[in-house]
Amino acid sequence: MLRLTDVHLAYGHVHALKGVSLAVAAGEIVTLIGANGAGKSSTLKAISALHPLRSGAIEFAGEAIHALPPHQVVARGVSHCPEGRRIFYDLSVRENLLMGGYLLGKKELEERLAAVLDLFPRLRERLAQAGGTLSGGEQQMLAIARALMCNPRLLMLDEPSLGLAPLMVEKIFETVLSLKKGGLTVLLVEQNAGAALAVSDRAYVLETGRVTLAGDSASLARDERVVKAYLGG
Amino acid sequence: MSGRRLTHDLFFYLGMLLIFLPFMGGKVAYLPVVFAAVWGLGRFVRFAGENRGIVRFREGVVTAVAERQRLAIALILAVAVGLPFVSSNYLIEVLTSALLYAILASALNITVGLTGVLVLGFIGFYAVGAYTTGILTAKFALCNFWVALPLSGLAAMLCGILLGIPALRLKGDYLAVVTLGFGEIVRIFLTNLDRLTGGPNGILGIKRPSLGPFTIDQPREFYWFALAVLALVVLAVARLVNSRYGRAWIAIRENEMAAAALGIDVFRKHLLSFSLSAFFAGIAGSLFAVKQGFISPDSFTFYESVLVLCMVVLGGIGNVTGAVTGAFLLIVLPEFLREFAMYRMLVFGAVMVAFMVFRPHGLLGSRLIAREAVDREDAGAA
Amino acid sequence: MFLQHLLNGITIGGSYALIALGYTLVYGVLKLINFAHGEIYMIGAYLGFILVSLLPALPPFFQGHLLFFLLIVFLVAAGLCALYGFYLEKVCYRPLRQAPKLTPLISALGASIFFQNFVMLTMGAKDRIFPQTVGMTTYTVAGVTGTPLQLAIILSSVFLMALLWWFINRTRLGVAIKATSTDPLMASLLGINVDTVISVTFMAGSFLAACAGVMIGLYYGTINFTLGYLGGIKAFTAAVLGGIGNVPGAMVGGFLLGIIEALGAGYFSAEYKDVYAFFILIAVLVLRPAGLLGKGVHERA
Amino acid sequence: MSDILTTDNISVAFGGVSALSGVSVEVREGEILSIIGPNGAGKTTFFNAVTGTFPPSAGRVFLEGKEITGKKPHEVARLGLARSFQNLKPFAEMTLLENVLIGRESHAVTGMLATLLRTRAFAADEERQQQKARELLAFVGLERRQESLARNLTYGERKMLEIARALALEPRVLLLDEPVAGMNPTETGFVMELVRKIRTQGITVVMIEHDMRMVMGISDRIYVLDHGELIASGLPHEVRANHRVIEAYLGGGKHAPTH
Repeated sequence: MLRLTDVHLAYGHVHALKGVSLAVAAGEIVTLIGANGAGKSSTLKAISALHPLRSGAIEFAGEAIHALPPHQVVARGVSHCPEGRRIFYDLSVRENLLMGGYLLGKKELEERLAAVLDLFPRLRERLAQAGGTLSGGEQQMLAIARALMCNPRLLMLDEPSLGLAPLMVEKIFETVLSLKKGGLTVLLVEQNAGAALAVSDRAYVLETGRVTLAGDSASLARDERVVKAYLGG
Repeated sequence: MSGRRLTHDLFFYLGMLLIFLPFMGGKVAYLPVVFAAVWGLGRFVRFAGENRGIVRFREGVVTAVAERQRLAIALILAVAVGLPFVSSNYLIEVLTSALLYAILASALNITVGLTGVLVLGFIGFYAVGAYTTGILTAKFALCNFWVALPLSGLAAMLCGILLGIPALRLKGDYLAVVTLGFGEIVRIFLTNLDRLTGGPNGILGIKRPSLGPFTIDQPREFYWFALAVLALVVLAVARLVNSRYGRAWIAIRENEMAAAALGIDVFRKHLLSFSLSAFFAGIAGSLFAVKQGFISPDSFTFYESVLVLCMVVLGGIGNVTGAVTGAFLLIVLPEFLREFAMYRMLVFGAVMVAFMVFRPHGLLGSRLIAREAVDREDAGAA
Repeated sequence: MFLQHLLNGITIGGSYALIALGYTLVYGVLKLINFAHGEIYMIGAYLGFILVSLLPALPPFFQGHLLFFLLIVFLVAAGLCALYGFYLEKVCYRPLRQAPKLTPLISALGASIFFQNFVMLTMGAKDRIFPQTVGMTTYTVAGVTGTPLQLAIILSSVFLMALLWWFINRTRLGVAIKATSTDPLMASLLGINVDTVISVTFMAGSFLAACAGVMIGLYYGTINFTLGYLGGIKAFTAAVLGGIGNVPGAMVGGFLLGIIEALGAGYFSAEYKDVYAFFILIAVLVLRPAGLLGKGVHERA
Repeated sequence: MSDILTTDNISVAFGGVSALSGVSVEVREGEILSIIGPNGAGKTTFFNAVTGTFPPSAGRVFLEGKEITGKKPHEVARLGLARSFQNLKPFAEMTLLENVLIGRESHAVTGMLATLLRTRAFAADEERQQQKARELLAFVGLERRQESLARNLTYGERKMLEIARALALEPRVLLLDEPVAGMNPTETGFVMELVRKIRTQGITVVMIEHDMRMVMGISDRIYVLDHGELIASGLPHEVRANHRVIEAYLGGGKHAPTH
């Protein structure tokens, strides 16, 4: 469904991606793991066209998307829930969600809103509240809910567990699993490699802007190098 | 070029035609010519931007000049000293006023370029300096120029401190507005405090200074005098930049919180840069008063503040030589446009926009650009 | 006497508020002071002048329906000015999104100089007198003298502000403006075309400024190409007074500034009229650095 | 060992929301003390309150027995309390050497006049500070990049630069806010070694950290914050066994942080 071919990306002099190639098939959860600065978030940014590529190609559902502006990438069905949640603090929960469905038609939007709220009943109680007044866990839920509003085919989650209490982390990953059951494809970036490998089908390990390891999650979780570097064995 | 782009451009210019139409009356015929020129320029610049050879050439020049700094400075100074021998009196007057603006721009560069504090009413300090000299030497004839000169600087500095103490607690754009307010307040007071300032008519008969048997009377002599002052100011600013003061200022510009956590008294360092700027501006004002022999509030409008700010930005923010270059460009260039007479300012405005769009880092580039060029070579060697 | 000054202050304050909204909206989405905004206001006034001058040449129907005619004048002038705003952003600001902070400021000042001289060259440097359209009959109620025009100006300012409020709180595009103000990057990740939102913001601000320009033209009767400078600075002051980036703040700031000026000029001295505004501004900022309605500056951990 | 830094019931509230309530800690001279707790527990707020970045709304702070409550951040820094930031804040447009020299500012002695006249005292002082700055860069392993611009550093290098810069103050106490967040195990090991070396120079270290191996490996004592309150303190093994801590932070779930 998604294919990156030899993607290079640089911020000024910092060469963040040095030839990343990876693929995500429809309906699977794929995790990117790696240390900070390894290029995980940069990969997601490249896919959602937040930063122009130096070279390489990104294909989504058979179409090259790397030359499109970000909003058109979203229109193709790629939703990116970035690190740090980035809730619109001054907007109400409802307005936050409506912004998530910015590209939908009026009727479609109402339907989608109802569907997403069914997934996150907590948010229904807080529709009128300003986004900034939610707790950390609720904000993360809102961020995911907002990213789902556009009815994406591929959901990219950047560090959804960051800074959350263990219970909350579990909840988030359960949600991700249930989304997969609903047929959504998920590309996950996580520091919390253990938890991420537990829910995902396949994973890529990134180091200094390159893919150094790839495989199905179960065998990666047993791989000596991964255990040593990311699972703290 | 794709057809879509062409349609886009067509609509773009048709829309522009539409908005200018109500003002143009019968003169619409000029516009397509102007548009064609703008379009062509845009294409050229896009080509130049994409052409890596041109970029590399520019970096090469920056590095080369940076390496031979002393030589470059000596050369420029020699030319500057020699210039009056081959210029008309009129040109010398223009150059002298460019020198004064260069002092102002260098002074403003301390706050805007180094500390990152946007000052929009800078001309207020210049006005204070000019009026101090005017009042002391001409209006009440209390002392001669050589006493008035430092006093003018100090008076402006005092204003800077008085304004800075409350204002510098503000951040960014809020501070900018307060300084803008200061500039306006100064001008309005100058206009209305008739007995002290002569009101709208200003102060007349300010004499050029004398030093022992010499008077600095001729345009040429005054030019040299102004040049000497400018050289001193630039030297002082350059030395401050390359010292713990300059470093602290830049640190504050980059991140106040981190600077404070490292023991830098942000407020005092701000105040220091602010009052130093004001001091140099006051000195420039004093020179302006004796150069003109006549001052009135009309010389100290918001437009002048903007002009000085443009010099700093045009030359390259935070770049000591950039400020001086910017000043000469903005004063001397419009003189060449004199033939266009009434269209001069129109063209000037358009050029300013074009310049920023095509050279956002200023003519000489900021301090950063020069260093990036060097750092890139390091990275290449490593 | 007090009520009289208050009325005059509110009339003027309404137009300050309308211009201030333009500064505040743009500041919200781009974190940039649009210094050419004052010129847009001036151009609005001139467009109003040009259109009103057409009246004698128009079919008698318009002379008979003056209000209708003025409505058209407003719409056309404001519509054209919205285009000016669009072009201003597109030419002077859009290429500079990634540039150092002061660069767009300089290009704005360049645009400002350009517009001023353009209007001066085409319309002349002298004051232009607005043709008498609305009758100058005055009414005196409880010692306060006012004209129907004054009332109309106040009502239209309030109406336009209500319109803006509706736009940014009740329409999807409006909420997108708010969202883009908080976090443009996130907005683009949700499929919002940030460039469009920014263009719309400039157009909305310019629309309001043009309305203010036409109103001021009708109110004072004379306009000049330098009008934008002081008007712009005052309105900007009003925006900062209320807390820049804050929409209700700009409205409050505008009215407040108008009233302060009118009272100051009425009770103290008219020569220093422009100074009061700045002194109040400095005082407010020193006591409440983020403006009257602005939020405190806090770093999000 | 005597207490070098103590807080007495400090509280911080942002717009009615309490971020820190009644926290009292005693930091002993020469120790390595860690503060742990879930995100949002108030750890960084605690640093901000102690260093005067956002002064506490109640309570008092003492450094070496002297009260420093409500002092400005730069005054606190000059009194010997240095800190690093969680979100990195190097001066991006300055070289590494200049970054560290900023930290030397409070030790520089040349005045304005000497600077303008470039006196011999100026040159000597400048040389002295640069020497010290170079030593510090070598200490954190960045000596070869001293002329690079800070903006061109990698993430890990920036963290090192922050530490070198804070050390330039010659502090008595060093506060480190998540020094190894986002680092790989090799880099973490290097930082652990570095923190130990800093302690041998007689500098007390207080750090906020999530990396349990780091925390358990080098801390003498640990404080645990949750929802703005101190819920536990003690030696590493005591804290690890404390059931409140497990509940609030360490967690027993299958998705608990494992690194």
